[in-house]
Amino acid sequence: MERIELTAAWAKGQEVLAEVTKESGVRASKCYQCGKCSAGCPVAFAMDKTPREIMRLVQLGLMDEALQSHTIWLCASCDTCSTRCPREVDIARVMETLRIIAKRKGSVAEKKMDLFHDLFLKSVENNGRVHELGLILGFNIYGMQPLKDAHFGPSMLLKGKLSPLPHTIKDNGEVKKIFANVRKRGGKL
Amino acid sequence: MKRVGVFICHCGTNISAAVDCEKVAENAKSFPGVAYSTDYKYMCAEPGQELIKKAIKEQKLDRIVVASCSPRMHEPTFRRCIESGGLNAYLLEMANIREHCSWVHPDDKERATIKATDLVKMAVAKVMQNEALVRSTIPITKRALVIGGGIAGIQAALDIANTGHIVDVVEKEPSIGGRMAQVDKTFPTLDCSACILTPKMVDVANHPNVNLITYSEIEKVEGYVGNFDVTIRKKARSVDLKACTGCGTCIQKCPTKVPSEFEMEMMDRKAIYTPFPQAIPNKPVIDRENCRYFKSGKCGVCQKVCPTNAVDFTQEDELVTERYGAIVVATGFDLFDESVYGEYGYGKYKDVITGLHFERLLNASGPTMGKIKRPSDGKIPQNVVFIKCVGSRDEAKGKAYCSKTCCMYTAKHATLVREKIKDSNAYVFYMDVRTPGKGYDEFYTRTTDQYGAKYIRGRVSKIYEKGDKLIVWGEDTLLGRPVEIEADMVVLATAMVAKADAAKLAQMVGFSYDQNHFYTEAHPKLAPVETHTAGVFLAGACQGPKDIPESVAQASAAAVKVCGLLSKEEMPTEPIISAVNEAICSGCGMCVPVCPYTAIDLKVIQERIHGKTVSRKVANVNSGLCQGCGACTVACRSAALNLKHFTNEQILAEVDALCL
Amino acid sequence: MKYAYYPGCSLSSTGVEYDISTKKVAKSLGIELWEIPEWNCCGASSAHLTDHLLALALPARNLAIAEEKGLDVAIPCAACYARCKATEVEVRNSKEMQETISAVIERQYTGKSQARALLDVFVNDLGLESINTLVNKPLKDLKVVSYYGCLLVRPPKLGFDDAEDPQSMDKLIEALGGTPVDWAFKTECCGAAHATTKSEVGFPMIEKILTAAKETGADCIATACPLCMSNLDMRQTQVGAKYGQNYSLPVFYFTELMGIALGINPQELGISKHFVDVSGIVKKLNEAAGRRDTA
Amino acid sequence: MSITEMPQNWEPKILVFACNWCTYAGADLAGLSRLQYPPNIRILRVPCSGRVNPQFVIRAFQRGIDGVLVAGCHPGDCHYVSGNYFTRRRYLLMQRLLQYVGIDPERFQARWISGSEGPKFQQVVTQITEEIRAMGPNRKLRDAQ
Ligand SMILES: Cc1cc2nc3c(=O)[nH]c(=O)nc-3n(C[C@H](O)[C@H](O)[C@H](O)COP(=O)(O)OP(=O)(O)OC[C@H]3O[C@@H](n4cnc5c(N)ncnc54)[C@H](O)[C@@H]3O)c2cc1C
Ligand SMILES: Cc1cc2nc3c(=O)[nH]c(=O)nc-3n(C[C@H](O)[C@H](O)[C@H](O)COP(=O)(O)OP(=O)(O)OC[C@H]3O[C@@H](n4cnc5c(N)ncnc54)[C@H](O)[C@@H]3O)c2cc1C
Ligand code: SF4
Ligand code: SF4
Ligand code: SF4
Ligand code: SF4
Ligand code: SF4
Ligand code: SF4
Ligand code: SF4
Ligand code: SF4
Repeated sequence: MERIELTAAWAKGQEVLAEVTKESGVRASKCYQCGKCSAGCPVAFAMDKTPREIMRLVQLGLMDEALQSHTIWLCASCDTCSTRCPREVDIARVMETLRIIAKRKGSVAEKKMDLFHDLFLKSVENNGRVHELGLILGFNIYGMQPLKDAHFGPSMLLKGKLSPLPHTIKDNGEVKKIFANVRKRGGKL
Repeated sequence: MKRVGVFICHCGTNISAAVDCEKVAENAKSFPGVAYSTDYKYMCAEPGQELIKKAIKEQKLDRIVVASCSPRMHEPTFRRCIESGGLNAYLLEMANIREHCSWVHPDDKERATIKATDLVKMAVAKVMQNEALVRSTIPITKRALVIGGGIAGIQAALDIANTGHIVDVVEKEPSIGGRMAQVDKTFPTLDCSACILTPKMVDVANHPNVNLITYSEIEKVEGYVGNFDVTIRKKARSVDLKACTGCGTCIQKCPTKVPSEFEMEMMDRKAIYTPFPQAIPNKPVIDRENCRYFKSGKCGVCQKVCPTNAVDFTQEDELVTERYGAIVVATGFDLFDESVYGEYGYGKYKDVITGLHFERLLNASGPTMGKIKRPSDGKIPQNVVFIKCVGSRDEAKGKAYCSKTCCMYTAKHATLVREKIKDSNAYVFYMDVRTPGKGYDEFYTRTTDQYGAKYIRGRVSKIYEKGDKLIVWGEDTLLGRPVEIEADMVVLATAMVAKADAAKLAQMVGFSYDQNHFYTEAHPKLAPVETHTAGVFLAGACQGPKDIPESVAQASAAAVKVCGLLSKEEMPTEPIISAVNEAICSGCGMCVPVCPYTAIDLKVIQERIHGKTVSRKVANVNSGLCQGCGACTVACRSAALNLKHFTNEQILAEVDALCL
Repeated sequence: MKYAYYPGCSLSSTGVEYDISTKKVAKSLGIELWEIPEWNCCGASSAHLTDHLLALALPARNLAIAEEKGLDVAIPCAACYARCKATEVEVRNSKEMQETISAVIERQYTGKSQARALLDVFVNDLGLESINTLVNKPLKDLKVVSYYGCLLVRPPKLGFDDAEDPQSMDKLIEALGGTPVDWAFKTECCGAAHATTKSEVGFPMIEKILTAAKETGADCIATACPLCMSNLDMRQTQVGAKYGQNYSLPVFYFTELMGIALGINPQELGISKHFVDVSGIVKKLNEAAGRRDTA
Repeated sequence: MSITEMPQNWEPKILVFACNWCTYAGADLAGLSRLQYPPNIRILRVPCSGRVNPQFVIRAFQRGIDGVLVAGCHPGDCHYVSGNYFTRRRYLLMQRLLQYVGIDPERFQARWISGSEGPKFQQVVTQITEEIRAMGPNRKLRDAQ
């Protein structure tokens, strides 16, 4: 295994670490590496690093490794970890912040997931609400898996669960403005 | 006319190398009040002291300034010196011209001399206002009180009694013994707890100097060091201790069963009971809340069968007041209420238990006769999981501190699982293994090396039942992988916490406790058994999590402190204390909460004003409690409080002397 | 009793029956729901992964509209509820955030109007006793495991129920005459966040929950979230096929069970829209009711 | 008075109220360790920093002292449990009061120096001496007399 040169890594990670600390409001040093978060995380089985290991990377300032991990994308935001952490570390919030920063830096390990969220928000911005059929179709087309979940389509339409037309709110100006205002304040949407 | 004598010391060359001592002595002659001033090579040496004594006599000096080393070094010396020269010891002031002057300014003799002159000037100004103070004495009641009859209380009582002093031990429960009585074997040697505790319990019970007052609680504490007046409530036992022979017939015949607290409710006891077989006193008590006679007036079987007529339903609580010279508090600990861990299902899953439950399962006279069996179905567990730091080191749900004993007792439990159950597995989830102590780490190492317990570094996140198994989810943080164990039983090493009524007792006796309600020692390193309240000492786990060796050591230390106090007939009191000028005290009470020793209260005085008697409130300083910090003097807006020897006037005189 | 009502996007598509049953049940319980006009998507699973401010602003608009009306907001969807609650708390606790958010949404929101989970409203505002007195078709002999999902009672500081072993839905089932069955997976996450994007990750999570529910011997699952519903109901056969299981475990919204117990015709509640057949259960309940009627 | 009128060879005079248990002992230790510092301070021994009445400080400034330092045990280490806690609270009040009467509040300082912190004692008094020296002599109240 490659040896990490810690002093250099620490210096290099400072800027991003400061961002994470500021935006998440979580001081990584609080974590005492007990692993209770990972032990209860329902998605840990699929992760490349356990949530505790993400906290460790952040503690040591190894930010590139944290930002490039699949873990931060696989996290389901279920809050199990934050609920049980004995040191009151809001790990779910750290995951969230790391995702936001990864996106900002363009180092996204799970491109497809990221695509989905973009489409989702586009749908919200355009229609005020999410158009599920449009979203799923769009996602599957952009995501190069046109037939995924297609078998649900017909029965969903029949059951009145999917509407072929988007639900929109009459005057979507307000929602569009919210997006615009967030962008004005530096939000990268 | 006040006549001050000033004595400047050279300390060989320690002072004179940097300070022109003759010049300082010369300068001092011009200070107001100075009648005599001189310098000498070694003031503290025999001839130096003689010089002072002679000058007192010949120059008719009535107060003295010695300018030399730090008063922290020689103030007692010179106080004794002027006392033997015929002056009151408190008519001395010292100017520190060595540590605070010559040694720190070796290269600037001119300014060091100016500074030394200033310091002497300040001391002279102060000593002009000094008053003779007398050390008074208070008599000491030669009887000690120990509150709590666990191992710490027992040890303290024995040590005090062995020096010939009388000790009363007040124990809340029907028997002494405390938690140690519930523990089966003790680390690090694995000797049987009862085998080492029972003899001590018997010794303390039979000691001619010890009075055991069991099933009793402290009701009120008044007074202070040397003379505490303590009111004790002796709860109605419903059994006459003198008449009862402890034959146990009543217990056998009593029809009422109640879950036994001692057995962690895994076994029943009767309504008339002794908590455990080796209880001391080994005589029963009636639990009135559950006894049929007290609930419905019917039954009375125990009374009928008692051959000595010892059962007495009419007994009432009795209040007795006794005076003690010193108090040892040894009230021990409780266990953390782990039911806050919903994710561990404590209380929901029968086979998730605490370490203390496990001790009872190990014990030959416990609910399973010493066979480790599951509480749910009595099966012998093959896979036992231990979880450490439950409630400890957990700010979110428990306590931030480490409970100190659980790493060791969990190692003990894991060892015993492997020893007692063939082909069993003991898994221990831990965050750290903390085993500082003689033989402790070796014990832990044996647990893994010799007994093959499997230690997994990580905290458990969830336990749930699946069929008759308990599924335990953890992370092996050393591997970085989530792990799962199918367990038959889970033992939680729950935190040691302060007794529920710890704060109440501390307030009653009058000493302080920390945010976790453990009692606060006077100094964490150098006064670990004293409290801030003179005459009150601490022993055992009431001061913080502790194992048996530490509790015993602390108990013996507290006993020495008590004996030191009781070995004297009377106690000198320091005269540097606060005093109230009742004439100008407005009775506002601002000073009362400021005093860290609760030495001030308000009293009512009668006065005759214009021929009429009026009563009003004024502050009153308890000279036994005041330690002379002076905080109250600053709180008083009327300047009615003043600290003797450091009066407002004295300090202002020093300030003026320096500035003008 | 009057509340603003925020159905959220799912309730107009995959979760229509939740919307239908909520409205019917509220009506028969005498609770007035004022649907927030022109409500917008709260951004649920995506906004908070993209921008924190956006994640707060989207729900804030709906809350602000309710606040103008002086109403608390009843929210059926657990995911929407979690986002709205987070917004409410953050705005209420910080003057600065309150100003920022109000500027972004160009409406005033102070955090006064509270986000309330629909379950919380029914159980704690209306009360179990009141509900119980209105039951005329008790869920006799129906063994139900309550599935709260991961978001409804977390984080613990904000929740209306115990975060590890919540009880409100269980107690509600009991009040409806049913038999709540205790289990350990009440709050285990079903992976709804990954349903569309990475369903292979979601499958084992769903499998765990369905298996645990099946093992308790329960007749059905009750849920309070349209995302959980999709995962447990719509994907049940798919997951079963993958793990060689035939769960046949009907999943209900708790509002549907309430509706049935209150005597509303099950068909009117939209239960035919489920993927896993529920007719067996409806039949069983009808028979029990019939027995009682004839007895 | 302007700086140009500053008396020649002026040296600041600084009064230090030192608690008997910590700072006084710290100063003793500085001496024992022969740690040098400017000879401008004069130590006045009090049992506890909590004994220092704001009146004393005002009086010193009135009489022309250039700086005052109150020093005691670290918070939590007070020999008398809580005395320095009062000192802490009074410190801020005092600074405000001084400002009110026209004295640079920086002339008044409070510090925690334990019995084992000889070097800290040296460092603190050196620093304060230099700071006060930079401020020049305190004339305000003395002139007003
Ligand atoms: C599961 C477990 C296993 C352990 N195993 C070991 C071991 O193997 N080796 C080891 O060294 N240590 C062990 N310990 C630690 C050991 O139990 C303690 O160190 C020891 O009991 C402390 O003694 P104590 O006298 O201070 O307190 P306690 O044993 O708690 O005794 C306090 C006594 O004071 C009484 N009391 C309380 N309040 C009042 C009141 N207000 N008025 C009058 N009386 C009062 C109580 O009733 C009790 O009798 C273990 C602890 C636990 C929890
Ligand atoms: C690096 C270090 C840092 C530490 N820091 C801390 C800390 O921060 N806090 C803390 O609580 N503890 C600390 N300790 C521990 C602390 O030093 C010890 O607890 C303490 O010194 C023990 O005191 P003692 O009197 O038992 O032994 P010692 O300090 O060793 O004193 C024993 C004395 O006996 C004398 N002696 C030895 N043999 C004989 C003989 N045959 N005849 C006559 N005299 C003899 C020795 O010369 C010595 O003076 C530290 C220890 C170390 C090594
Ligand atoms: S539970 Fe908390 S303290 Fe433990 S490893 Fe996870 S983040 Fe760190
Ligand atoms: S919030 Fe994310 S990291 Fe935390 S337990 Fe849930 S899935 Fe795992
Ligand atoms: S009195 Fe102090 S300064 Fe003088 S000789 Fe003795 S030790 Fe030295
Ligand atoms: S009360 Fe009577 S019967 Fe009971 S133990 Fe005592 S002597 Fe025996
Ligand atoms: S009177 Fe009470 S204690 Fe006595 S035998 Fe009856 S129930 Fe037991
Ligand atoms: S002693 Fe060990 S088990 Fe107990 S709290 Fe401390 S570290 Fe945890
Ligand atoms: S001097 Fe200190 S101890 Fe004495 S009464 Fe005043 S505040 Fe209390
Ligand atoms: S001594 Fe001072 S503070 Fe205390 S009651 Fe009297 S006037 Fe008030």
